[in-house]
Amino acid sequence: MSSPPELLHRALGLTDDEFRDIQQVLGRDPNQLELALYGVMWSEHCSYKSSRIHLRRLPTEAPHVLVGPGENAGVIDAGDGIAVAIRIESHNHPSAIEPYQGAATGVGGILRDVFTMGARPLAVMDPLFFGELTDARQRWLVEGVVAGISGYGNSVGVPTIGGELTFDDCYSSNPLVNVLCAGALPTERLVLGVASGVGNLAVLLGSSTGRDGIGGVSVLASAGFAGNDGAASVDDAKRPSVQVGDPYEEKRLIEACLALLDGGYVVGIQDLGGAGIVCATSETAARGGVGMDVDVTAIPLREMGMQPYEIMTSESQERMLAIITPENWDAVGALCAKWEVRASIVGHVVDPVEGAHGQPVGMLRIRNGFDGEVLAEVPAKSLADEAPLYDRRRTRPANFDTVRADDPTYDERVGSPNDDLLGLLVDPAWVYRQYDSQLFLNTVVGPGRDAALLRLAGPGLPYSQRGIAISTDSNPRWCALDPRIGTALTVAESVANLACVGATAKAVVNCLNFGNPEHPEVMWQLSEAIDGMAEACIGLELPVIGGNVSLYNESGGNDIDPTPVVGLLGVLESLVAPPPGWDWQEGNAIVLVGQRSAVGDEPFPLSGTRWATRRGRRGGRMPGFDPRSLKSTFDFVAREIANICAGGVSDITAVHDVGGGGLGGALAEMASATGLGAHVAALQGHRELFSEFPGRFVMATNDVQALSERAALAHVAIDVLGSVTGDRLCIDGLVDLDVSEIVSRREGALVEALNLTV
Amino acid sequence: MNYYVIVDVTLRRGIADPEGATIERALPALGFSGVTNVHAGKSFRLDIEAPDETSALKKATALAERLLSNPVIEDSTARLGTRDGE
Amino acid sequence: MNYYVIVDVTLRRGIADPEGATIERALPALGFSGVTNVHAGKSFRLDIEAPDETSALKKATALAERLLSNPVIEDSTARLGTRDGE
Amino acid sequence: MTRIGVVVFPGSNCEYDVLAGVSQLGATAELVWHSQTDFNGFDGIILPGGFAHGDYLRPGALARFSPVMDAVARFAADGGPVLGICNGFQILTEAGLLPGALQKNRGLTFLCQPTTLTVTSTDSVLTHHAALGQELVIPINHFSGAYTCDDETLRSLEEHRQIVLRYLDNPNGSRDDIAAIANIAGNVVGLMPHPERAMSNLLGSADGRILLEGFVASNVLVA
Ligand SMILES: Nc1ncnc2c1ncn2[C@@H]1O[C@H](COP(=O)(O)OP(=O)(O)O)[C@@H](O)[C@H]1O
Ligand SMILES: [Mg+2]
Repeated sequence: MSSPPELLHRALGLTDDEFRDIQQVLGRDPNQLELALYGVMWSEHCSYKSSRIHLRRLPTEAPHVLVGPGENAGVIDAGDGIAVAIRIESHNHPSAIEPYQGAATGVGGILRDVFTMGARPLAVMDPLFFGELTDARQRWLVEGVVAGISGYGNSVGVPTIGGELTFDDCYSSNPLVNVLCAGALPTERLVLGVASGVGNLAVLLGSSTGRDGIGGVSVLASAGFAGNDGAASVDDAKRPSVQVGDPYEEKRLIEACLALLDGGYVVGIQDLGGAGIVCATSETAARGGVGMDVDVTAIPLREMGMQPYEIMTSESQERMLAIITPENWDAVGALCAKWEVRASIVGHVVDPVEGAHGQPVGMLRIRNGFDGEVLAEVPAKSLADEAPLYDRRRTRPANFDTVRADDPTYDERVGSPNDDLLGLLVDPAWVYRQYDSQLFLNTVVGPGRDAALLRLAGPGLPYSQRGIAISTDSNPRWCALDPRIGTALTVAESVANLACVGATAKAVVNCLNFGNPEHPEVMWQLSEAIDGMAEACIGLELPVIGGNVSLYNESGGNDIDPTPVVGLLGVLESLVAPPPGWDWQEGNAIVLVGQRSAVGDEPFPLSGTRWATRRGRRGGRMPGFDPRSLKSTFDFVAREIANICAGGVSDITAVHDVGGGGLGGALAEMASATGLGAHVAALQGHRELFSEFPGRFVMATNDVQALSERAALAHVAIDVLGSVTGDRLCIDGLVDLDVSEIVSRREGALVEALNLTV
Repeated sequence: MNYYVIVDVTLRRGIADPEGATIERALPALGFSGVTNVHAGKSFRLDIEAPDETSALKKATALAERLLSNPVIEDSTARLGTRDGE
Repeated sequence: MNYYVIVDVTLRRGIADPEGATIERALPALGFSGVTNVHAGKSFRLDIEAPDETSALKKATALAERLLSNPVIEDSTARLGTRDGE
Repeated sequence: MTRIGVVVFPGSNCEYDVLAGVSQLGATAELVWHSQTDFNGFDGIILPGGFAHGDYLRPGALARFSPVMDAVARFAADGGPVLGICNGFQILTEAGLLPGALQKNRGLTFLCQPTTLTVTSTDSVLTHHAALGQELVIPINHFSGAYTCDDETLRSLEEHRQIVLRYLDNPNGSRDDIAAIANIAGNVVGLMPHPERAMSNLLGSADGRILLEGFVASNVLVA
């Protein structure tokens, strides 16, 4: 760091205005170390400076919400004295550079967010987005990312129970790797990342600190890739050294931290993620309204000759910061020794100083020895909470209307529904077979169905018969056409997934993957998507309890399609029997539950469908969004399936929501799950077969009469489509396929695309 | 003609090596003292069809950098050897 | 004094090597022809404190056979090297 | 009442699942930390699945040196029932308590999926309650589960009826479809599949019960 400060701030990713703000805050010029601290803490990744004013529009409250956005993870009261913590994060740019380690450290980071709250991590999900597999680099990325999630998640001992898998050219130089984690804790053990109690100690737990990922948040996560070939273009000098994950260290860290919390030895605890020690110390101090002295020489290092700014901003993995009272130091040391986790006192909680207007100001002081020279002294709050907020320019894309006008619904030729249907089917089993999806004996429904369903149980939790369900969903095809409606419908699709396993949606987390916020079109997409999410969450009565914004997903000036990913958490009152799943039986009637046609003037739009996209048609208009009719349908389905999970008798033998691939896709998936075919009559042509909009469920029943009456009472529409029979899927005038062909095409699709020989 | 090539892949300096570190931490308990700086790496042995040594090595180096390692975190070296004795 | 030791671990003849086979299968598609007999192995680099080379090698060999390799399926060799250039 | 010790290494992760499974069968189970050097009054010992010492170097390579392993060896030598599940199996082979070794799966990926097993010998503490030829659906969950050994070892395994479970549809390239083997005496058994994950139909299968029931009842058998 030799260049003079006024140039240095730009090198650190700070604008001239931001540099002036810093001078304002300090009433003087910052020194180089201080500037480096602001550089990382005021980065887009840490400060959300471009998105925060928009995120405020999301509903965040409900009686069962214990912790909303802003903490490390959102927490809800799931009943029976158990709280569930959930969080989703992106690890996009690191995964583009080193897919295995990028994805692995993404898992490690999200786990820490969850056990920071005192929760034992119980489940991971991984929404993934790559370019088309015809490109060898994409195949390398897919294999590396999946291996990284598998290698880290399985070893650290948290089951991965679901995710998403999307291929589209817009991700070819900028893959997206999002990771969700949910954990549970006894409600009374909830802890927050707060430093309080002057005289308390800040203890650094876990790995030693190296030069890994220095400036990762400012350099990697808060800037786009220069060239078109993704990683290859991040110039070596700029690129922070890649972080390597150590699941074994993380496993011991989890056990040690949970034991510390059980023992009541910590007053606050905080994970070290982006921006490392400076982030953890300034955030805990800011939350507690206190000051903190940090001794750089007390931090165990992995490398020689590290500068203070490197030590403070390093993103070395598998580290936590615990705030403890001095009396507990011996007990903490002993517990950490058992788990072979390194523990070092690196900070002291100190009194706030008096500010210019007599107000108390908690200072973060970096010192060379606790009573040595002060290397940096800045208000903790100014780092953690007071980054400038931007209302960046927003403009609707110039081609918005022409894209809308290019609607494939009518002018795209019909072709062969048989071949089209086979071409749409992809079984992600090759991916999720690589994940331990069963650890802790909770997994009633694992990956491969509509939503994952778990028993609400785990080491150290009070007994409960409840279940929780989780689904992640996204639809960049929809959001590219209309980010607002697209995002609203994505939330609806996710609630539908939960209903299929009998769960009532309780909370939403989201990961907003967008392009460069300095492009007004991208800011418009982000703002619209947030409005759409707000609209859906208000309409479906769902609080948003956490999220993550990943911007600068661009390469060579090209932004990815808007990709908001939602994670839905649902609860079941009683889970003693598995939900019916897709396993329909010979002779069952097949019915469509919910509004048969889309909201708006077009009953079966093909815009934004997989069918149209495969034909290179990416235009058209999205259908409308009617939360009231959706909600009554979702509630009806959830109630019907919950009754089965509670051990009740039912005429329903199978259920599946209509998602990607449309009605045809849903029927084909149910056929391949059982090997049983079906005869379906009178669909409205290929449009109804391939049209994709949420709110429709395919159910199989052995008593149409009874089901229809219950639906009528709930004011939910229901249509008989046909019946389960034989070993062919026959849809009059459209489809006639041997189920075994459907099975082989669906199962083979991914493995062939990856051209693996298994 | 056929050349026997050995490719060594090691982690670049500065990249964390949890495997090496874990092995090193375990050694004293296993009765091995005075062992430090343990680093784990990969190696590949293969036969390469090429007109001469130089082009064999060139081919091997390309293979090492493009397929057998990720230059972002790993260094790789290719050397000629002999089946036994190397 | 400290000696720099390299331990090579390879699969014993006759033991299946899926990793090597998979790489070999992938090669043509990536434009590498004429590469055969691909075998994957492991290597370890470490510093050993010992009075002289012979005892350093002895210690390294013991380490290689007792810990770094599994004699049921793997062979191991230890050799002295120099930090750079090996 | 039967007391089962479940050995926990740093990095183990199936210990609570095994605890739950064994307790369901009316036995008491206790966790045993890897630094412990002797057990008192256990009727059986289980090495659970997971990633002891992160599986660094090789699965089981570092765990086999844990202090507790001498106690396990003594317990086994005295005829005590010892069961290694998945990572536990890998540790038992590394420790030389069972022959052969476990290599990376044929497909070079981790595999978590149900498998169908056939009981090929009932002369073991794990399979003595099951019937010869009986088929059991039990999930696997491993990266290195391909059993490997030389011809001679394989011959002697067959001769002494030590191959106790085989895969019906070999998922990982295991030699001779081997899913579980026992020592000659039959009191030490290692298997790659996870019987504790197949204890109830709510979770997909209850076929693991007959195996763990047998193990829990086996001290009677060997005593
Ligand atoms: N990357 C992944 N990791 C784990 N499971 C996945 C992944 N991708 C898809 N799945 C699983 O495959 C099933 C189908 O996924 P998806 O097509 O997104 O279903 P839906 O359209 O109902 O949301 C889901 O259960 C999902 O959890
Ligand atoms: Mg989904």
